[in-house]
Amino acid sequence: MSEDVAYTPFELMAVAGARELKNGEIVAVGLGLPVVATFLAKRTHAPDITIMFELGVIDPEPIHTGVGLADPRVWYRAKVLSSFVDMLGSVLHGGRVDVGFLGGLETDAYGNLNTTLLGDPKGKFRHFVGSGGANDIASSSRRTIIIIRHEERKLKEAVSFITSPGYIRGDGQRAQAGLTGGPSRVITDKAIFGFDPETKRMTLLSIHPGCALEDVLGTMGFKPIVPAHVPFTEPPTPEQVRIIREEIDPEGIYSG
Amino acid sequence: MSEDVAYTPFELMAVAGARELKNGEIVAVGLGLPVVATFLAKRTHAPDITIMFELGVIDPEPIHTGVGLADPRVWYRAKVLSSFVDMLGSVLHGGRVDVGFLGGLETDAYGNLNTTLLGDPKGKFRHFVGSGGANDIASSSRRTIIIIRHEERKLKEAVSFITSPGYIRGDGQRAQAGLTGGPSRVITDKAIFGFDPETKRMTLLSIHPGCALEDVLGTMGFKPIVPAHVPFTEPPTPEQVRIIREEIDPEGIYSG
Amino acid sequence: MDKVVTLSEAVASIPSGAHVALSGFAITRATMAFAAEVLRQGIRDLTVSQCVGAMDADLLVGGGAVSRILYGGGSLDRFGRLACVNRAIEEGSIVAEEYSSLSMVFRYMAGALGLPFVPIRSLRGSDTLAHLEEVAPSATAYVDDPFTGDRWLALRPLNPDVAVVQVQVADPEGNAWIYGPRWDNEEQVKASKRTIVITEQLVPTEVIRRDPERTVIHGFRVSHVVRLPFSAHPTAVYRAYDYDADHIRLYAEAAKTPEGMRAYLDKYVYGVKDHWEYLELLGGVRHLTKLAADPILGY
Amino acid sequence: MDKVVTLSEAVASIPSGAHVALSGFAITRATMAFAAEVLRQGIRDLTVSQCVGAMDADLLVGGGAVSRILYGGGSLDRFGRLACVNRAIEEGSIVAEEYSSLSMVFRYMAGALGLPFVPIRSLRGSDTLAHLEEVAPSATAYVDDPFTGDRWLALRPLNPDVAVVQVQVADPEGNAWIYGPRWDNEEQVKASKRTIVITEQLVPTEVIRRDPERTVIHGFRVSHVVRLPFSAHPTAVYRAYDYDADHIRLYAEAAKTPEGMRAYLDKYVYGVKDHWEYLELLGGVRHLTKLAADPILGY
Repeated sequence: MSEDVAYTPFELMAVAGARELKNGEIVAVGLGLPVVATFLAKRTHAPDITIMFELGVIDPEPIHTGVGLADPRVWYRAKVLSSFVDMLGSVLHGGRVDVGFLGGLETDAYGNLNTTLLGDPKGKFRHFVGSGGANDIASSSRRTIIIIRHEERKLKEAVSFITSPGYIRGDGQRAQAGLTGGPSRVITDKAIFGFDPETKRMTLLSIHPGCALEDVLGTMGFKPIVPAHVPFTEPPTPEQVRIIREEIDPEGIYSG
Repeated sequence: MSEDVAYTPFELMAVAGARELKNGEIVAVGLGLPVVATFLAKRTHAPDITIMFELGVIDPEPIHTGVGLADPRVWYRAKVLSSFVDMLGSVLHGGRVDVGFLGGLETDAYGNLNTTLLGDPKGKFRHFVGSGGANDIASSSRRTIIIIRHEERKLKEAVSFITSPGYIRGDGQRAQAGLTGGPSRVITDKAIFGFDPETKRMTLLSIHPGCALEDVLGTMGFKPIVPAHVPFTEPPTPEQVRIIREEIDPEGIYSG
Repeated sequence: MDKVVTLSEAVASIPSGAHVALSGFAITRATMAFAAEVLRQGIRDLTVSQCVGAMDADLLVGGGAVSRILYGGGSLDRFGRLACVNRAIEEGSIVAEEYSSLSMVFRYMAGALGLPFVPIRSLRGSDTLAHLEEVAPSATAYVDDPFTGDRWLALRPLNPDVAVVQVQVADPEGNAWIYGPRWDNEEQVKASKRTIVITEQLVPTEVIRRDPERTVIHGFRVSHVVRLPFSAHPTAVYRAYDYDADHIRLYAEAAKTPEGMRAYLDKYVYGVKDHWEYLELLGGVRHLTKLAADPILGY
Repeated sequence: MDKVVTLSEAVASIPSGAHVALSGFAITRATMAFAAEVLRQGIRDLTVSQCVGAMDADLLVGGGAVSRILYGGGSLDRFGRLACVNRAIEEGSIVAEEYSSLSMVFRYMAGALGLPFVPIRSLRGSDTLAHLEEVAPSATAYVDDPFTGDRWLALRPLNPDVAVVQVQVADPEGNAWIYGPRWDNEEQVKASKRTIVITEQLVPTEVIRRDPERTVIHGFRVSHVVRLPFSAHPTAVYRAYDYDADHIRLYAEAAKTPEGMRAYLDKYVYGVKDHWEYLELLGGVRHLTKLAADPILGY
C-alpha cells in the first residue's frame, strides 16, 4: 500500500496541498510547489479546477519546467493570455478566487506572510522579492493555503514585516482591515496546521509520517495550539507520486 | 472659382465641419454628417486626424456606406477594434479627445443637446434615441461641434430635455457641474454659430452664401448674439465637393 | 467540462424576475433567438441591461417580458427607433433607467473589478441624471476626491444575474472569442454572476489554446454554451453573416403599432416551435445563404 | 505618420528626472537595449515604474540612473534577486515605493481612465502600506463608500511621462500588438503622456488593419517607434526569442557586488557604442540564432 511508496518531503507537501483543493475551484498560484500541487489536483480528483497566474494566464499545460511566471514555458497551451487587470482585477478583486496558494520567507502564528525583508525595517535589513500579487491574493481570496519549509527562522511568533496579511495579530484585526477570508492551512515538510476559529492562532492538525511531535514543535519559532490527539498526515499514493515525477516535475526542480 | 461649384446645403455643412478640425486631433464622432466632415478633413488638410467611434473602432476606411455605428461596413479596415472602456474610458474620459462631433433633435442658446424626448418629460412626450455616447462626449471632449438642421423647432431658447450639456443656462453652470470644454461651434444649413466667451450664449459667426440675415434669424426659435458685421461662410471648393461625392458618400446618403 | 445544451435548456435556467445583460448593439450581435425563446417559455418581469439598446431588448419588451430596462439609449440605426422600448417608456409600462454608454459600462466595470463604486465625469448637469435620480435613487451618489476635495458623481457597481452573449467562436467549456468591436460585452460577462454563450462556431478547446490572446470570455464564468446558427438574425454577426435589411424593415414597420407587433410576434415568435422552424419560415438555407458574410469584408 | 527613429534618437527625447514606465516583467520583454542607451547617454534622476520589477529596472538602478522606483516587488525569477534594486533600497540610495501587482496596475488604470482615484481592498493591514504611507504620503488616502459607508483605501492615479514598451509587432505610426500575457503594459501606455514602442517586427499599417482586435497600443499615443532585433536580450520575447540563461546568470553573479556590476557595465554597456556592437560582443548572429523561438512553443 501507500506505506511502501518512497516520496520526498516536497512530494508530500505537494500532495497535501492538492488534497486541499476541491473540484471546480478557481486557484490563484505563484510558482513552485503551489503549481505542482494544483496541477496534481487537476490531474487527479479535481479536473475542473481553474488555474490562474497573476500576469494573465489561465489553465496552461506546460511541457517544460519554467524558471518563473515570466517564463513563456509556463504559459504554453493556456486558454487565456491577458493581463493583471483581467486576472487580479476581474477574477481576484472581483471575488472569484476560491483559493490563493502562497509561499514566503517567513510566516507566523497568525498566518501573516513576509516576502519583503529580513532584519530591522528601520535599520539594517536585507530586501527580497516583495509582494508581487501575494498581498492581493492574501487580501481577496476566499481562503489561502501557505506552503513553507519547516524551520525555526521561517515559522515565527510574529514576522518582521507583514507583506501579505493573515489574521494580523488575531482579535478580529483582519476584519477591522476590511478583509474577509484568510489563511486556512499552513503546510510544511513536517506537519499541517490550521487556525483556531476563535483566536485565529495556528493549530497543529497533523504530523507527517516519520516525524515526532517534539521534532515538529522543537523546530518552529513559536508554540502553536496542540490538540490532545494529533493524527498522522495521509501519505501520498503511488499514483500521486508517479504523476508528480513523470508528468508535472520530471526534472525534480520543485519537488525533488 | 469655388463660386461656380454647385453644392448641397449638407455638403456645405460637411465642409464647414471639416474646416474646424486641425491636423493631428483626436475626434469622437457619431454617424452621419460628422463622419463625412471628419473623413473629408482627413483626406484633405488633416491626414493625421484620429477618428474614434464609441463602440471600439479607430480609423476605419469604409468602402460601403453603413446604416449606423453597429454596421460592420463602418468598421472596415480599422486600425483598432476594441471596446467602450477602451474608447470612451481610456481615450475620452482619459482626456485625449480634442473634438466631439454631435448632432441632435434640438439644441439651444447655450449649446445644450437633446436626443432623448420631445414634449413634456413629466407628462405626454415622445421618446427617441437617448444619449448613447453623446453625453459622455459632450462632458469630456476638449470642445464639441454641433451639426443640426436650421429649423425653428430644432434651435430653441431652451431644449425640453438636456441629454448632453453645453453651457447649461450660462453663468458658469457648466463649470459648476465639474465640466471643462463645451461647444465651440454650431453648424446649420444656413449659418455657423459660436459662443460668447462671457455669457456663453450662441453667437452668429457667418451666414452661408445665398442666405439672408432675416432668413437665418427668422427660422430659429431664439435670438442669438448678432455682431455688427457678419461675413459669409466660405463655400466648398470643387475638390472638397468631388471628394465627398466620389469617395466619402457616393450614394449621397448623408450629404445628398 | 462540457456545457453544451440546447437553447431551450439554457433559457429554462432563467427565472422570471432575473436581471439579464444582453450583448446586442442596435442591429449587431443581438440575442434574437434567445429573446424569442424567452417569450415562448413565458418568462416574465425581467430586468434587461446593455450599454446601447438593441433589437433583442426591443423584442423582449414588445413581448411583454420586461419590467425594467437599464440602457444608454438606442435605436435600430437608420432602420428606425426601438419602437417597443420607446412606446413602453412613453406609456410608463416599464421603468427605464437611462444612462450614457460610458456610465453604463463603468457600472459593469465596477461590478467586474469588485470596486465598491466608480467616479465619473459624465451625466452631471444633464436631465438624464435628474431623471435617473428619480427612477433609481440608489444607482448614483456623490463622493469627494480624497486627494483634491473635488466632488464627483459616483456610480454603483452592476452585477446582473446572467449575461447572454452572442459570439463567433466558443469551446464546450465556454471559453469564447468575439470578432469585431466588443462594446460592453467583456464587462457584462465579468460583472455577471454567470454567462450563457450563444455561438456560431463550436470548436474544441484545442483551438482556443492556439490563440489564447483572443479569449475574452473565460470558461469558468459560463454556465451554458449553445451552438445555434443565425441565432442573431435579423441582426448581423461580424465575419459570420450580414443583417437581414428586409426583415429589420419588416420588423420596424410592424413594431410601430401594438397590433403590428402582435402580428409579428404571432408569426415569427409564437408561430414557430423553435429557432429551426423560424429559419425555415424565413426561407431556410436558400434565404440565409444570401446573408453569409464575405470573408474579407466581414459582412 | 511615420515615427520610426533610431534607439538613440528615441532615448534622447527623455530628459533627466522623467518618470518612465517600463514594460519588463522579471526576465521577459524587459527594455534592456533602451536601459543600456539611457546609461550611455548619461540620463539621470529617473523615476521608473512597473508592476513587477524586471531586469531593465535593475540595470538602470545598477547604472545609477534612478532616484525613485515604484513597483510591486520583483526578481529575476530563479536566476536570483534584483540585486542592484535591493542593494539600493538597503543602502537607501533610491526611494522605493513598494506596492502589490494589483495596486500598481490600478494606479495605472485610474490614470488611463481619467479616474480621480480608485478604491482597492489590497494593502490594508500590511506593513507594505505602512511603509508606503511613509515614503509616499500622497499616493494613498481613505474614502467612504457613498453607498454603504464602508471605509476603503483609495489610490491616486499614476500618469508617467513616458511608457517604454517592448512589443513583437508595430507599424510606423506605433499601432502595436503584444503576443502573450500583457501584464500591466496596456494600462502603462494608456496612463502615460506618450509612449516609445520598441519592436521586433516593423510592419505596414496594412498588416495592422488585417487583425485590428490585436491592436493594444494605439498609434496616437506613440511618439517614437524603434525597430531593433533582440532589444530585450538577455530577457525573452514570446514568439521571437528565448531568454539567454547563460547571460542572465552572468549578470546575476556580477550584480551581487558593486565591483562586479561596475565590470559588467564597463563591458556590456559602456564598452560598446550601441546595441549592434552589443550583439556582436555576445557572439553575433551565430549566438543569437540559438535563442530564436520555436514557432509552436513560442520560446
